[in-house]
Amino acid sequence: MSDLKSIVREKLRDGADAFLCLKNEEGTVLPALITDADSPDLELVEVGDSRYPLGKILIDLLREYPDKRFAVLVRGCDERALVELSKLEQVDLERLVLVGVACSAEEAAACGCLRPYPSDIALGEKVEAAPGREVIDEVESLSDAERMAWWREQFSRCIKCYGCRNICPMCFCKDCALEEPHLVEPGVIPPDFPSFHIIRALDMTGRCIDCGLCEEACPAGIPLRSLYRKMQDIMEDKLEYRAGESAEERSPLSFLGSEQDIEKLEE
Amino acid sequence: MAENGSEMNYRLVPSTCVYCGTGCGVLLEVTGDRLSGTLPQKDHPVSKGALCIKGWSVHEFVYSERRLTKPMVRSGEVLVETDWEAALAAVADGLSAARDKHGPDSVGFFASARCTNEENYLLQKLARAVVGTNNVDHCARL
Amino acid sequence: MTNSIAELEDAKVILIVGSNTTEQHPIIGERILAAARKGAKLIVIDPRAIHLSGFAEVFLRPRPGSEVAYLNGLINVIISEGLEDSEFIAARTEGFEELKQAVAEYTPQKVEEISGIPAEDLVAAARIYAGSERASIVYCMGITQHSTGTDNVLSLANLAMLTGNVGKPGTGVNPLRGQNNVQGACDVGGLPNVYTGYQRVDSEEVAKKFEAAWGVEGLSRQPGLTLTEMMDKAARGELKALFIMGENPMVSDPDLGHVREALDKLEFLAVADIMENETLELSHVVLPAASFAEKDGTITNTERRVQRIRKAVEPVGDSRPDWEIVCALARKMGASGFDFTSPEEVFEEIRKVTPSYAGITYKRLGTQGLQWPVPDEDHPGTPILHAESFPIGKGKFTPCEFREPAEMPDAEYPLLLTTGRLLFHYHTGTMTRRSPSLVREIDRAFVEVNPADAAELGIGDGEAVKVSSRRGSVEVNAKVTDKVGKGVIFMPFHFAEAAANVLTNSALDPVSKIPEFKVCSARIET
Amino acid sequence: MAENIGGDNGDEVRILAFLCNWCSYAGADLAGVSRFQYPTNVLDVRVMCTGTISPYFVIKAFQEGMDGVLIAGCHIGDCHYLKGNYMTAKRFGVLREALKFLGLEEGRLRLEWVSAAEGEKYAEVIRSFTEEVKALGPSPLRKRAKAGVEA
Repeated sequence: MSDLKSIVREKLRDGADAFLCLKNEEGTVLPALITDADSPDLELVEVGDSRYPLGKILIDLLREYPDKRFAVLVRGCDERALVELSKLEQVDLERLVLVGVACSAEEAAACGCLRPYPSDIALGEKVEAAPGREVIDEVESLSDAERMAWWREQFSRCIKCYGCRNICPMCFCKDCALEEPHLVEPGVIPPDFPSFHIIRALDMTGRCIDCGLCEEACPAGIPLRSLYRKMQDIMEDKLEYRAGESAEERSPLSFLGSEQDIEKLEE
Repeated sequence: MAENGSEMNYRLVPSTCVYCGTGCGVLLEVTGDRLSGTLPQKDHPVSKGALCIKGWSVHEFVYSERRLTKPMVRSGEVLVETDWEAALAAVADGLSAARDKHGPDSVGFFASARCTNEENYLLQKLARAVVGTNNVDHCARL
Repeated sequence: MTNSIAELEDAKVILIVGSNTTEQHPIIGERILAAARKGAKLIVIDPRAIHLSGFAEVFLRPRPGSEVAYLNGLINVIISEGLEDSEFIAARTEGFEELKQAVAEYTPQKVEEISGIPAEDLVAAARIYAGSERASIVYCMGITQHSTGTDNVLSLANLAMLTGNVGKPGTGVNPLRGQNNVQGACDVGGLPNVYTGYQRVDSEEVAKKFEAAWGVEGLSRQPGLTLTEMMDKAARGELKALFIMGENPMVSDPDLGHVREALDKLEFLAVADIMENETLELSHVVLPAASFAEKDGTITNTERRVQRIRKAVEPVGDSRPDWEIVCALARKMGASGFDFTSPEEVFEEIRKVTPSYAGITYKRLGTQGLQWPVPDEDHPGTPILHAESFPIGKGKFTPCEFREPAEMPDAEYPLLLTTGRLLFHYHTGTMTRRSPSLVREIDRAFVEVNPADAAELGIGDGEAVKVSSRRGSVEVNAKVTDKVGKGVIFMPFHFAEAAANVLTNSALDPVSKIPEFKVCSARIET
Repeated sequence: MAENIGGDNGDEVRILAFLCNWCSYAGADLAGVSRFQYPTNVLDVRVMCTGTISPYFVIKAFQEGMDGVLIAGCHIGDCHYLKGNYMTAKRFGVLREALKFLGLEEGRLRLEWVSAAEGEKYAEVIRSFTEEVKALGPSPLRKRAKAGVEA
């Protein structure tokens, strides 16, 4: 995409020390950090259709190179991740320049997130979302006992690869509850039902930005994204909050709050 | 943390997981001059963007304190560090001595299901063309 | 594998036998579960209840060592119910009548007596396997690591050919290769009887070809010794010097007491490895090798896919890639033909002398790899073997008779010990046990004991016990579980401090020379 | 710990109650001193403030075989730490919905505000919660294999 190439060059000339984007290497699209406007990698930059957790990569880059400024190519999901990570004090938006790319209609339909475009679009055309709710609807049509059996079956395929956590742009803790032996027995597959998956779902509540990378990385095909999306629906319903949307408003689960918050709850 | 003004480097290097025979596609994450993580290769024909726990942590053993970093030769009960020149000479002497004294078939080679095709090829070529024995095998059976 | 991993999802039936796929090949295990979600029926045959058995239509739990008996039993049921693929048998195979006669006596009732598999379960499994249009067999060391391993594999081939499940997508007889490059190490001549591409060392024509290619004379036409034979010769003082590249026989081999004795007797032992390991203490020279992340090269996976590994970082310390080490050693020994400056140059030589690799180049491998055979540079690779014909023309049925394992439980050692791997570790643990994420999950050996046996022996869950065989004994904690059947105990072999291979039997399959890791007799004391 | 409560009578249910030190624990104490009758199959865990209760603790309680979990703290506005129970209310509201989506009956998790003076209310809460959990029966989250071994 020649457009992207000129944007990368422009941002590097305009003061960004490096541009985190994607490049096509031998047919495979993967993240690349371009530090030089004359880099041969510039010829390879491409939006492509493989998504990687750029937000998570940036957490490390900002720490590793504390005096550098980065430009970054963001889809809607990447932008939401950075916005939320900023409120959680994991990235400093002041040191970032976001270059937005809108997902194509095809990509948006295949992925199904709520907002397949960033707030500022430099590349691509904005298309509206078509979020699928099939899994959530299916689960909600079941009785309590059927729901539990349904999830038990899904989680029984889990081989504890931790891929859902490892790829998640919003998972950055140094100590992870999933590795706490009192909560999840180590060395056993499938992991304890339902603690492993509930712990993750709860940690995602008010935090998940619905990128769907977890589900893409899950070798077992567990509908994790629907589980976490339901958690965001609950947050919105109970506490009027959806992660990644506002740059100022923080998750109500991250501070004590006021009596009004409780009143909302009791309605 | 890198020192101020140092060159920035962040790369993902496509490779293949080296644990089991499935051969999943991994991207080795390099920050500065060190391995910093592993990501799945999204478009890999076998693993299709997924990995098991071993794949996700395949970079971890590389900086183990138990890595061998120096050639060593035995001196009595202990192994002592030496340089490559001396270590290779010791191996060449050890293998040649057995071959010259007891014949090529007194020497054996274990190739490795953990090493590359190129390395295994070279080892069997060494056994066959240089030492003159077909005594070369690896742990395929184990 | 005759077929590809991705094709498993197209199978209607998958027979998983002697493979704890979820733990040994996790991503393939999940592929099998994906097939099940699409409606494929799973048949699991394993002495242990494994993750996949929970998803199986039929789960058969035989006594280890009874493989030929129950496989003949499946064939017996298929033939007696007329479920065989007569068209395929007539067009593509020979020897059906002999097979039919040989399996006649393996009635479900007889198989039940030998293996403990209930007759009606065996019949159910046979009907499911033979009753589908596309059935795939997946197997692993639970089939091969027996003194009857070759017969076990031949019996699986008989079963697949009998039902025409060969050469089509979603079918085949698919061994899952254990190590990352066990396939490649075999492909490039890391075997005593063949050069690259399985070209026989005792063929005059082949030897001449390699003499010309390598510019040498007098290559030995005499097949060499297998690994276990080398150990025996070393123990007898007939093998004098050994060079080990990237292996740890002091944990991986059967009957470790014997291994130590053998290595100790050597006049000279050199080891090239990435990590400190148990074999070093017996070595005269130790060469530090670079890890996979510190070098370039190719490896070949279980579906014959040749793939690249790429250098990401510089080797730690003074370590060097094995390819450089071997080249430097060869030059030191005065040899020519080892002046390579990169793995790619070595690969170019490999493909010149190896017809199945001839069309592969580093550039073509890219990030997707290629499945051999790839005879020329325009060839797209071969996802399915034997689509039109077998290498020897018609597929030959090879009738096999059941034989007992080399060592069976008796009064002194009344339990049957079987060994295997865990999801969180790999082989001798030299890599996985240095990996914090994996060590956190599990870092201790154990022995699985059936609750009935545990009650009889007065062993509690988690209790320290001594497991002994005729070859030695180790101390581990007991895990009381009905994963194993009564009379059977299981140990993982990753843990050097409680090495299962102190106990295992080095009895070999006469053809494959694979040791009988999966069966020996043992006893447990508190 | 769980097996010590309610005996091994099959139809008994096991309940864990997280009680805040300043209000509900004192309320429970008062209920006892006042000799109000209430069921005994409840295990108390005294915490300084319900705001310290991680949702993980609730999951752990269910996993260890509890059939119901009660969280009882100060009334909103009365928190000894001013706002601790705001967090309790928010977390609890989300957690209950999350568990419901996974198929755990809503009735197994209850939040109540009980002050130090409400001994009678405490007894009533325990009575009604125990009845509700009894009606639901044993929790489907009891570790099945382990429950088998323990029995």
